[in-house]
Amino acid sequence: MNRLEAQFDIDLPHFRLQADINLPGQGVTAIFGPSGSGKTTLLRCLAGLERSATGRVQFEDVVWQDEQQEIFTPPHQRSVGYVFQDPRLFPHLSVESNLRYGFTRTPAAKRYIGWNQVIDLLDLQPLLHRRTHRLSGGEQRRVAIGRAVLASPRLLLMDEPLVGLDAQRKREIIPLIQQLRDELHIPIVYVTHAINEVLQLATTLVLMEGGKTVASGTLSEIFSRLDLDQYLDQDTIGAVLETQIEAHEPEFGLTRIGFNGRHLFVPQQRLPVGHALRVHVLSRDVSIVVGSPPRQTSVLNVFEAKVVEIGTMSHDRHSVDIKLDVGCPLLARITRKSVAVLNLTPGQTVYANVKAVALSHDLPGIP
Amino acid sequence: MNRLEAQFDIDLPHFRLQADINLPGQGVTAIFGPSGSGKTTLLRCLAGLERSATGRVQFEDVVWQDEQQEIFTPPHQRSVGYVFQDPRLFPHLSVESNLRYGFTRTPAAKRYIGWNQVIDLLDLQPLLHRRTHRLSGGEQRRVAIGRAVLASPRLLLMDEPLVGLDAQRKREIIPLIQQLRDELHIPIVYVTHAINEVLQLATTLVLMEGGKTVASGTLSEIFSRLDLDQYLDQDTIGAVLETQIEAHEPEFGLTRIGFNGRHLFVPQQRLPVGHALRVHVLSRDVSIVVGSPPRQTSVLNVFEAKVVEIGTMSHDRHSVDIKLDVGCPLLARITRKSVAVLNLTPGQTVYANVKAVALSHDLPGIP
Amino acid sequence: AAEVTIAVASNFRAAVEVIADEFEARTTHHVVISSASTGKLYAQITHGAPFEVLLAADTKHPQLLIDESFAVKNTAFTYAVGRLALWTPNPDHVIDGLHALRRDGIRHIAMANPKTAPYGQATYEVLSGAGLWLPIQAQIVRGENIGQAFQFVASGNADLGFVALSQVLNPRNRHPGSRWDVPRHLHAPLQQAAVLLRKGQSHEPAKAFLRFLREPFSQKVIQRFGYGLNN
Amino acid sequence: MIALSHDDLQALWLTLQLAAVTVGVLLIVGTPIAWWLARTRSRFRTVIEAVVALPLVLPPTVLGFYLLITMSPQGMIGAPWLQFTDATLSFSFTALVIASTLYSLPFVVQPLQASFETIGSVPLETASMLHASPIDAFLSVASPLALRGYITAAVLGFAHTLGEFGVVLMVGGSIPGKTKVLSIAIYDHVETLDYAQAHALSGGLLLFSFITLLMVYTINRRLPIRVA
Amino acid sequence: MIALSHDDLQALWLTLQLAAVTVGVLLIVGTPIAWWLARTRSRFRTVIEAVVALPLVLPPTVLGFYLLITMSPQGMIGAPWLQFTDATLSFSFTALVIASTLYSLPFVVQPLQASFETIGSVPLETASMLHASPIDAFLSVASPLALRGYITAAVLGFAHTLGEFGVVLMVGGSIPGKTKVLSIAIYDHVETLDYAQAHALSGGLLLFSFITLLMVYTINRRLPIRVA
Ligand SMILES: Nc1ncnc2c1ncn2[C@@H]1O[C@H](COP(=O)(O)OP(=O)(O)OP(=O)(O)O)[C@@H](O)[C@H]1O
Ligand SMILES: Nc1ncnc2c1ncn2[C@@H]1O[C@H](COP(=O)(O)OP(=O)(O)OP(=O)(O)O)[C@@H](O)[C@H]1O
Ligand SMILES: [Mg+2]
Ligand SMILES: [Mg+2]
Repeated sequence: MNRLEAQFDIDLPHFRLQADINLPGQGVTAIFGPSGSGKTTLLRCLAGLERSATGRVQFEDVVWQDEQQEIFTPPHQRSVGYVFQDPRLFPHLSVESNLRYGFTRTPAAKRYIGWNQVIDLLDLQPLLHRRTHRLSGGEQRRVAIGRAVLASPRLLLMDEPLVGLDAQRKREIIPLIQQLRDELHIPIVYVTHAINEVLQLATTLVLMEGGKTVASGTLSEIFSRLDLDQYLDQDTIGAVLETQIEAHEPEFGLTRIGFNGRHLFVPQQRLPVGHALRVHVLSRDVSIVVGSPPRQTSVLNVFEAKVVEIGTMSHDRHSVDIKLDVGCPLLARITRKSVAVLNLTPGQTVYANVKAVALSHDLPGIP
Repeated sequence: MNRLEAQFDIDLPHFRLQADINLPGQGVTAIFGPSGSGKTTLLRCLAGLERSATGRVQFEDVVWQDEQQEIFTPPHQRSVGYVFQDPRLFPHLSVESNLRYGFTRTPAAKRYIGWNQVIDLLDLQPLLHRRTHRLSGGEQRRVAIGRAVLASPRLLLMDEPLVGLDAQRKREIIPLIQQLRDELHIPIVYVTHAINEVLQLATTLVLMEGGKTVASGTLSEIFSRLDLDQYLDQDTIGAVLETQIEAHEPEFGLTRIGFNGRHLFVPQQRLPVGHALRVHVLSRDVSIVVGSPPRQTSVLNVFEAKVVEIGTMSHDRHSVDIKLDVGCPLLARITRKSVAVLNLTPGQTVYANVKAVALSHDLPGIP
Repeated sequence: AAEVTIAVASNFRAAVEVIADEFEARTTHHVVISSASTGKLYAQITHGAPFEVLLAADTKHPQLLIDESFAVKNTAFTYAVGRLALWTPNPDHVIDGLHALRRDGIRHIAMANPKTAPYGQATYEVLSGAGLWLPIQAQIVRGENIGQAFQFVASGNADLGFVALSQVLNPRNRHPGSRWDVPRHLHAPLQQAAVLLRKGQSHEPAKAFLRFLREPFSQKVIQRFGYGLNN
Repeated sequence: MIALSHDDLQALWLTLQLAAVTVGVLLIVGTPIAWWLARTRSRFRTVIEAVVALPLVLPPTVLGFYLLITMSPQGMIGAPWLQFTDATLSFSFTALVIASTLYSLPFVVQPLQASFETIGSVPLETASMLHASPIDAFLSVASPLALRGYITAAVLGFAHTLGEFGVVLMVGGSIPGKTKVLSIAIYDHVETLDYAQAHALSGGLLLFSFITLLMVYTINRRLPIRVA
Repeated sequence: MIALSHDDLQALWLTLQLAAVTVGVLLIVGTPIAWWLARTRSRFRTVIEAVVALPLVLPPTVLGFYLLITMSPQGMIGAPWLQFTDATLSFSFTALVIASTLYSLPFVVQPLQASFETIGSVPLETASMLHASPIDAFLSVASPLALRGYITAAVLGFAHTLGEFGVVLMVGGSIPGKTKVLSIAIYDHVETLDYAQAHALSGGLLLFSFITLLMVYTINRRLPIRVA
């Protein structure tokens, strides 16, 4: 029931957006697609900032827009938060006044996040009394994120919010977004080009190309597609596995998860045993051993696997992705030389080494 | 001789920049540091856009600024190209006119790059007749890069130029920057938070913190420092090795390189045999095998190594970096569990598995 | 004490201020003076201006107002007769008649606009009567009213000009300079008429002011300011 | 310095009142017009833009003459005004305000419109994403960002009203204490050759205006509100 | 419509010339002043800002009176002028241009200054990184971005010069064909109760101005140059 549904068909000079999305009413939906594919335009349509002749948006039970019935809720009544692609701070207000702008306009009863909480998480205290126009690029971004969040929106649109931030800052801010997602259950539509943000945050993925929403679904649905290659950084291709928590090993900071009778060690999760967990295994983190399984290796996760398909050459011209079957698909990236040396052929039985530190992603159950 | 030397001490409200840099007159210098550390301010000082009471800049043989001698070359006479942190396209000009702005103002004899070349590389043809203010974020950035490059600057300052671009675009644009660096020998000062851009482009690294240039040097000098951790993405920590080209294996798209009597396979390089090459081996790409060396693995690069030091826990609480000695330092990231299972101790002999696809970085010889 | 609102042609303002002061002193009535060109005052009166008495610079406008019943019949009378003078503030520059206009080195001759100002009309009559109108055309500069014509000359921009004698004789004029009083017969008389307006019809003080205008005190003032009386 | 006569003091006081009220009315009336012109896509936009600038084109006395006709007890505005207020509109302070407002309107509308156009829709969009209604966004974002335009508008409107003469003379009838403003007083002094008093009044007016403008500009510079 | 007399036609032609020349001079003179005011950090900035607005404050005829004194053969400007050109400055077309320029200067300086301030230094910095000298950057970036300000300035300056009357009357001496502009002609008709001719001329002036303004605004809207 609680969903965000939208259809748009809007004809701009040089560009036409034809989007049809149907997203869960919670969790983070990552909008992913090449530059100029219409991600920002889609967000603007959702916010009501761009109006199309044939458009429909329904959020939860409320129809925000239905041009056929001449329904159009103006943007400010939608209670949408928007972190724009450029920071857009108000130049006439101090940093603090920028942050307070939406905060004071939210009735106290509707606030779900506290002032101090946001200021602390985004480390905004030192900036509060500054003028905005001389802030550094990253500082402006943090203020923009804080300002949007402090308005306690019921739907949060974020357009590449972490761009231009250093790794340390990103690590600090991502938990804030996770908290909005998991504890406050605020649905977030999140545009990014960074797959690791997708992996850490997204529950759903929408792929855009040339103004069209070409695919949408859960991470594992989308990630098993072969044609994703072009959108993704080569370093971020991999398989998504559906697993269950089997045991915790707090002494090592690990959690054992199982899938299809196999086990994987991942960084410790705060989920109870038996809980479902999806993980993403990058193909670059998987290597192949032929013959007997390796012993005494620092790699914790070794599976017997069947070679399913040897991919075509990747763009770097020296490695290929091998599709393995470990009860479900798993991808391994190896050099073409290794393919030759190991004499790999489809059907062959091999061992897959998965480095335990592969990026993982927890996906709380979604209806 | 051909160097870029600069000293600044500039006191802004809330911020003081105290920079002292001495960079090679060619190659890419990456400026790296947390948000708000003064990277942009440093670039502005170099360009002459910010003037400090005690400042000195010398580029090649020309003193651009020496406040003690009251020398100050105005910005437009420095022949500096600047890709600003925000795109800053001229709103009253079409995309084409924006691109032509600097191009037509460069005497034909001083142009070192052709119109078509830049337009093609940045794929700007479809945008040429567009107005600028409705371009997408990524499109604006491409135009900004093209505009700066088309002015054939003798020194190029780039402030996070690839931010907001999708992986595909980045892959297309990086060769342009490499070409400026390697073929046209244009010195580039490059601000970024993305370590993989540093690895692919930079020859020199300047670390900034709190307005100070805290370290500068070649990549391998800086990367062997232990205190870098805080600035870097955990996924990008690793060792830098000094190697030599030993042989090419074009059939597999590989090049064999040697260091300290060991060999490594890396993606094929366009350098002659015998040429020096530095490579960066991410600790996350190195695993450890104890006992007999693994055979029949897809991992091409296996070395005997000595455990030197077992690092402290990394921020993710479940893995540690192991410092190995393979004639030179090498880092391997493994789980704490593996440390226990393998019973690793300093001095122990192990085998290091290096996935061949580890990011590599070619560094043409610098005087 | 009551208030009398009088509208006065600009050229007579200086004189009327003196007269009004005395009137106020004698009657304790308060006189409110508005001044503008006669043409403007006419337009204002015909569009509801609260004036009770008009002291015009001509006789035409008061008559028009009577005809259109904005003024009370049989109350119009000539309270002053303007005199025209050819004047220069430069005392060394002796003016001895119209041929002073033809002297060498004269760049500009000032006069009032013949269309809008009675003094301009009179000047035109003098010049064309003497056959000088066309010959000196190129040197003539026109003030919109006689006040401006005077300023052109007083400021030295015009070498000499036809001004009102009242301006030259105005006690505040510190440049007696040299002048030639244009003989009355060279132009139609510059009669300035006063009239009681409809708004002052039943206002005794307004009528009293008109009467006071004919009393010896006023007549003396009028003469002192260089106007003739209608005898 | 020459002491100001009672008449002149009255004129001064009236002028200040008129300038203050007129600037106030101008900003209140000019803001919605400028806002509409800046944001509409209506075909009538250019027509209204041209109409707003028109009062300027006529010589003040001529404009004053037409206004006089309109505001007279038989006039298009004057007649209904008389009916409702039982007072004639022409030759009243209100008439002066109306006339000055009309005459100075372009000086207020044009800078405001230019400011609003320069601000564009981005800050307003941003405000709308922070619960601000359009009016709220106008008050809290657009109008402070247009401060430079408001300063220009107020200064031009104020100065022009101080110096205005022809229209006010025509419509007001220069009645001391009621419609005789300083500019008319100065003019009268010049006409009666009372140059000393005219110089004194002009000098005073210039000095006062200078100080006022200086204050406005100094405050403007000190204010942290500056787009750029 | 009543046919225009030869006199009126002459006045019309002269007025157009005056308005065109004045607007040209205003833009040329106003640009550097506005530019300096927008960019300087000098302490004198606010003083100059206030001084520029001052001519507005005086009633036109009074300003004209002071100008007349300055331009007289004995005056501060008139005397040297006479010496160099062997012609008196007052009552000449040049005098009209000087007077109109001075009087309309604030209408040009203020909108331009506001535009330049709004543009800020960012586009100029950007241009300087593309080999553009400050003057080049001004011409190729700042001035097109300030187009809105230029339009406002030109429209206000043009309209105000058309309608200007008091100053021009005073300084020009209303010499037909030389300094008698349309506003004086209309005024004369009104003064002499020749209302029909006054209406005709006013109507013509309004219509002409309206069409001119409409054209300016329409072209402005069509131009792709718009900040925001
Ligand atoms: N109002 C508009 N009028 C005309 N064209 C527009 C408009 N808005 C967007 N566009 C065009 O539509 C295309 C999609 O733009 P959009 O900003 O949605 O892309 P994006 O997916 O967000 O790209 P990026 O990742 O680079 O930000 C672009 O080519 C852009 O130039
Ligand atoms: N002109 C200025 N006046 C005052 N403070 C300034 C000025 N310019 C920069 N600062 C401040 O100096 C600090 C450094 O800014 P700078 O833009 O150089 O950072 P940065 O390293 O580029 O950061 P980021 O990665 O976020 O872009 C910031 O705190 C910024 O607010
Ligand atoms: Mg976008
Ligand atoms: Mg920066």
